[in-house]
Amino acid sequence: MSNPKHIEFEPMTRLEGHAKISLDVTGGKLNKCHFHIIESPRLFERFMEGIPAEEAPQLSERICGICSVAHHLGSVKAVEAAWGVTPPEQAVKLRHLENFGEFIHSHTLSQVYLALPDFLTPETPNVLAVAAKDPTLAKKGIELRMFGQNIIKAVGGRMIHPCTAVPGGMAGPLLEEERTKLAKQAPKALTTARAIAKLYFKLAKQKDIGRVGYYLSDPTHYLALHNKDVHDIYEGTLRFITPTGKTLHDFKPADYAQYIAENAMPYTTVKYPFIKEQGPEKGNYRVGPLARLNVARKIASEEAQGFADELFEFFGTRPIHDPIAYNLARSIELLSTVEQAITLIEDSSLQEDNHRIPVEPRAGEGVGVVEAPRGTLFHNYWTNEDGIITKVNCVIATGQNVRTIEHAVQAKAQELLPDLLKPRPESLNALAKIEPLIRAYDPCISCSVHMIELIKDY
Amino acid sequence: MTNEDPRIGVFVCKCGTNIAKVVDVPEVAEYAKSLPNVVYAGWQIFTCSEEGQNIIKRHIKKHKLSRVIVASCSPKLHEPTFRRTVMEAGINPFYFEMVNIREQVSWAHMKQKDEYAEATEKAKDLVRAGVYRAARLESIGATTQKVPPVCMVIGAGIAGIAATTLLADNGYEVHLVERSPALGGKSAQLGFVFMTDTCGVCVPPRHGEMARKCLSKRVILNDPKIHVYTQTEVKQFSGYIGNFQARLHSQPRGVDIETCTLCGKCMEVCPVEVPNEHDFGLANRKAVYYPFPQAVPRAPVIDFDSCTKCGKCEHACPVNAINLDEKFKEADITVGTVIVATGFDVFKPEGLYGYGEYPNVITQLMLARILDPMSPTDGQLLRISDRKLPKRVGMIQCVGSRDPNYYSHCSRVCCQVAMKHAVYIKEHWPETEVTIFYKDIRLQGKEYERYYLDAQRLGVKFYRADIAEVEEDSGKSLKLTVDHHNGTKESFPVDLLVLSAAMIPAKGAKELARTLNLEVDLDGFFREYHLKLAPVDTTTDGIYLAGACSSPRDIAEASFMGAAAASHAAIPMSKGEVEVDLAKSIVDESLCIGCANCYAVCPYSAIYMEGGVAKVIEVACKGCGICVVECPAEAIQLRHYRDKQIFYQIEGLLANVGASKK
Amino acid sequence: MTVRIATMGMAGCSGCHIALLDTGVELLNLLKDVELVYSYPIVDAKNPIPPNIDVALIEGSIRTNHDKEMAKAMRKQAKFVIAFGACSAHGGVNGLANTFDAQEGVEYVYHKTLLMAQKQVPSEHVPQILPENLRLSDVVKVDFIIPGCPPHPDEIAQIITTLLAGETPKLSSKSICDECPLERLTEPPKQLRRIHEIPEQGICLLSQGFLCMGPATRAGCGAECTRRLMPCTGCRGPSETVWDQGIVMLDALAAMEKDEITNFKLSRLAGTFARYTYASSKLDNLRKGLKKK
Amino acid sequence: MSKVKSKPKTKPAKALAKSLLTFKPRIVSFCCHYCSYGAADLAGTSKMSYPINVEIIRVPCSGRVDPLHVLRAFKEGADGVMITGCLKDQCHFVSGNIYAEKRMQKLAKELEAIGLGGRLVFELMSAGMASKWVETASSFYDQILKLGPNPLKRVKTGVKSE
Repeated sequence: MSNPKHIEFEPMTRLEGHAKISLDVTGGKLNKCHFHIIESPRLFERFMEGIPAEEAPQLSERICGICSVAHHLGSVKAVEAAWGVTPPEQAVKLRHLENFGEFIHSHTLSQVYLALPDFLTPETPNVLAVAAKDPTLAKKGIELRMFGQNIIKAVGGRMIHPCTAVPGGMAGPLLEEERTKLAKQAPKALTTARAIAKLYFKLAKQKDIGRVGYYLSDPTHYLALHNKDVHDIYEGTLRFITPTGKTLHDFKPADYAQYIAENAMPYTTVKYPFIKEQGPEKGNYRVGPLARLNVARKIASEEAQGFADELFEFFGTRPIHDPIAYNLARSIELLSTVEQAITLIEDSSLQEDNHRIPVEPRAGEGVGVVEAPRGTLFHNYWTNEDGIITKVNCVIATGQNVRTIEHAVQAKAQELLPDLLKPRPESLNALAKIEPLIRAYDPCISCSVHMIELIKDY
Repeated sequence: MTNEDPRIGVFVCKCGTNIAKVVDVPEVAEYAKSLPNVVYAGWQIFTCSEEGQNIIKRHIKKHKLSRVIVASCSPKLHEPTFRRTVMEAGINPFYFEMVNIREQVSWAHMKQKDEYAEATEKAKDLVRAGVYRAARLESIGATTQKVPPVCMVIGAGIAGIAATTLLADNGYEVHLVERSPALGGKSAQLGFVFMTDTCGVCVPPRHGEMARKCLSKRVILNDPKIHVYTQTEVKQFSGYIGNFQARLHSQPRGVDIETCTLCGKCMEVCPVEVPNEHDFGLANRKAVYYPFPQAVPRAPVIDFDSCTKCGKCEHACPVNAINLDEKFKEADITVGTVIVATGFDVFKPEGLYGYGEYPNVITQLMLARILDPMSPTDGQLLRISDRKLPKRVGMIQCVGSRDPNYYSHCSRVCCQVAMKHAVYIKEHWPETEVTIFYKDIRLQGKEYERYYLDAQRLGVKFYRADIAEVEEDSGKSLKLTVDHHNGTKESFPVDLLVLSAAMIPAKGAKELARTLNLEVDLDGFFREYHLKLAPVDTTTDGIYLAGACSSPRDIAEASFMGAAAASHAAIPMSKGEVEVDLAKSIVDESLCIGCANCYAVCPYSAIYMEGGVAKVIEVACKGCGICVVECPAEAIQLRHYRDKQIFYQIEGLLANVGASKK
Repeated sequence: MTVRIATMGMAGCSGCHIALLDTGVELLNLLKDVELVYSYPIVDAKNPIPPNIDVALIEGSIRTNHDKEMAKAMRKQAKFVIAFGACSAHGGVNGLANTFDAQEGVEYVYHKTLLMAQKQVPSEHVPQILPENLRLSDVVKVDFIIPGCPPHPDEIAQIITTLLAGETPKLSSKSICDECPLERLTEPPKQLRRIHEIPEQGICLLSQGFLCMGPATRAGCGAECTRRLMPCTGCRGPSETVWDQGIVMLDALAAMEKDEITNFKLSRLAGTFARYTYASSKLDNLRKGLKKK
Repeated sequence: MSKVKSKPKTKPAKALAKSLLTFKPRIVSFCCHYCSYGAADLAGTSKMSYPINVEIIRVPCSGRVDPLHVLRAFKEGADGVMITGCLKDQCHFVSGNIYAEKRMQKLAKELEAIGLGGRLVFELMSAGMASKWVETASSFYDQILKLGPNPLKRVKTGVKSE
């Protein structure tokens, strides 16, 4: 049986988008293992050329249905940067709130719908089984996610692919009736978020898979947005920290192209970004919840801050490298975004009427950076004097983690190789031990892929 | 879109040899049999003949046809004929479809002798398209619209008055709208008119009476069925046959017609004197004045442009008929029909032949004023500069007419006018010599030739030439120069030069056309529905044309055209209603989103918005289908030209494309 | 007996799947007597696709050979296939890629723009891109469409309930304007406006000169965008009677003096008037025909 | 004067040259009832020849012609589409021809973009201008002859319309 064998597991399930794992085995030896992103390319950056820039927020958000808000906001920030517009204070608050809403919905999705089944109902790991086993938890989870979606709907007009962010601000204020609706749901949301955080901390300590140290933890660099050292998901400066936690670069979003370069592989449609000066190997970095906590010194809400302290205490290092910590970090962020969202919902200035200022299209280049649930997101547009887009470039959150994911997947696959080579269901059970790793990063592949198009603009 | 299965009959026509010579008619008929839904196909020699139509009827009965296709000449010619035919056989006329294989096949390709086979193929294509379309045709009914016996006549010249009196005599109510202060139009300026040599004010005839009596006896004013509006224009206009809405805007007259006793004191005391436009400034008039001696309505009129409002006349008037502060009036009227008789203006040949530059260059109309016994000159021929009798009178024809730089048309009356004046001058001042410079002499019709012969007999000189230039000498006489083809020059001295200036559309005709939504031709005359067959109709049902507003006409033509327009207008009014087929736009209100695009593009204001949806006034809709393409919700369709019907016709036409390429 | 449902994603953004989740607690009731046999975001079912599926919801357009094969495979197993969302039903925003040559685009990307050495298009076990972006009905028979980018959760819930009740669902035949609260003026707009300009409250956006696709777009979302004074971008595709969303809207503008539109590039025309339907527009069908030749 | 006779002179693309030797463009001409249809009739009445395969579909007004009709004609395999209306300011329906012109301009651009450029012509003429109709038909026919057949012919695009 020395003839080479190619095994594929497809699709990777309970994550957003299309991926598969392939093994090339010769004589029982694993000589290749790849994590393929097989999402269909959609050539966004190309067909956004020639579109009026003010339409971009509503077009580019279609890149992703889970983090559409992040794209929506990143996009509008890029246009505003290109046109030299500063949106009014109220608009900024509204956008903060909208992004909080997205974190709540997306993190809950990842925590409850996708990841949780691995730990609660390993035998039939899916949300329906969870619902059967613990209906109240499932119901609470759903309600928490809907709290997030309702925030987006209230601010953005639609739950998915919102429409209200325009260069110069937001199309409308937060209407009073919407506000009261949200205020009603808020307390319940807070308790649920707290419960989820607690649950994950519990799981991390006891359960087998998903146990700390179960997966290979690469020491990597981390990239995240921070606002004067405070954890922020809408605005601020970017920071690279080294595997040992030192600040490598603090830089303005507009300069991202000086620090980041990208790299492509023959077996995946996604691209691997890395820190330019350090090269693909040494310069590998991660983004997302864990990266944000590693980078930021403080969290803007005290209860979440408490959990964060507990987290670093528990691991005893800063930065933390263990992928499982992503789940914990995510639950902390979930809690903190709920807390912050509630403060904003109570902020009466969101009902005022200076949410939008007039703007003039003009020629320019602009970068818009926001934190998507999965990590840092870059939109970069060039416009002509009519404000028509002439060139587009985006760097998407997930891609920045794929390299590390793959590395850990390979390690685990090597370890589980004998089982993986067995016929189903044994092989699938083995696979089920690998997938939680991927889920921990909550990759959003729908986003990541369209990237193949954009390098052309470099 | 058809619920029952259509049973189509195809009748291919040889049209004698007109079609048969090029197209293999029997073959086409044979081919038609193979087409979907066709239950009968045959050919005839002359389908439009009585016999041909009977055959169609017989086959309709025999084969229970529900659709009929005739492949013959242009639908413009015989579509109505055959629609009647199928109707008589009990089929809805809109189930008839006509295929044109004469004008567009046999005749068009008659010269392409070696391609007759292809011509036959083309005939088949067109028939096939017709069959596909016919299968999707829909039965279309008709609706009726009440037409009240009220007509608005715009313009009180010869034609307008003729139409008005005729309608009134037939018992219809008429609103007669005239822009100037007096009735009579241009003919009132003509003095005596040729042929009858009667006074220009005395036309048109009415029951043999002269219009002079008619006007001065104020018959029109007294007729209870006629409402006269002088100094009045149509300001707004909307609606459709049976329901036209007009807003009439009247300038103040300043003198109350009813109370005025014509004592003339006002005119005595008025301090203002201005040139009299009726006589081209040969004399002056006061600010309060009679437009002309026999003007009707009889009362004087105040010219508020020159009036100083000194108030003398008000004091002078014994009956307080004068009101210097009178404001304009507006009246809204609803009428069933409209007759447009706005007449013409005389082209002002500024810059031509020294007109406007030299005092002794005048137009024929001005000469007519001079020669009018009622004119300030008491009919004495004289020249303007020194009011002396001219020794030599020259006349130039076709000034502005038949001239690519000005107006392309022939003004038709100039020759008669010139002839008339020449003869008149010769008869009264034999020693004055008259020379007529012409391009062509165009005298046609009864009696006109007589003038020509008289003129020649009386020694009027006719000279065929183009005048190159006109110069004035110290004695204010004029030197006309003619370039001959051989390069030599010849010059003619004259004391008075009369220009036969063109008849052109009346001032404001274009604006009126826009108000009434009528078309005008290149020269700016109103466009008749059909030059020959419907000369008094317009593209809008219920609006008719009379007189020189549609083309230059002489008095006789104007008066009988007025009569013609009147009788056309009388048809719907005497019926009391018109039948309108419903091959019009139709709105599916469940789909209409009230965007008002259709309303915005409809050229006939046949669409109005109500309750957030568009509604079509079938009577006003002309079925152009502009709105259909315009509708973003595809909520509006044009009956008989629905998208589906057109799609299937295209499909049918090209159904053999693949095949033909094998 | 339980109904076997499958969901699947092609070239799309997963938004439609999220919209499905956005039915909220309702979802649990919906899925009560349902067996979710294949649905990558929710259950761990690997290929091959399980047999005798009753209803399959397919999100996304057909962009790669892989998409095409998966669609065909799913069609084989499923009794009732639903094109789920704008991409699947009308080609979606992905369809805008049909305004240029995809192959050339991709090659450009991998040959001219890569920073790294290897200059070949990813080929090891990754799907190959198709020359066109196709809607689902271009490759397999589609039994029903749920329009929208993404579809409205209420609509999804209502349609699934109808299906489970064994009836055929129906979509609204009206247009967005039917649900839009803004007041339409009877005068068409004088000049074109772009959405960065601030509109007047309460007045129809089209009447104000914004290119709102509402009139030609199928109702059903409750006019979410126009309620926020943002013009409808037409994500729900043409309403019942509209032949072709883009061209119909374009014609409708003949009423206004909109000559600048004549100067739009195709990309902008498509991006403005057929953002979600270009791949299924009559124009693009012609073009596809041309390319086949 | 028949343009069809002059066919051999024009040498179309080498591709499928065989079939091209027998290539007779099929041209669909939308004529408005009041002007251009009359012009075409007059052309016939005065026995002026024009290419046989120019076939007329009568519409009330050029303003009734929907770009979709044109696209349909191309889909069905027309090699060219010719739309004729009344002269400016002389449209029987006042302004139908103006709208038609605007629409066709836009459509022409789009067709250009997808590679059907030059296969759509829009002309204005009065009912009396038979010679202009013949001129337009003939020169357009030659133009199509040079462009070669509609590439869509015999290709069934899998998508059904309406």
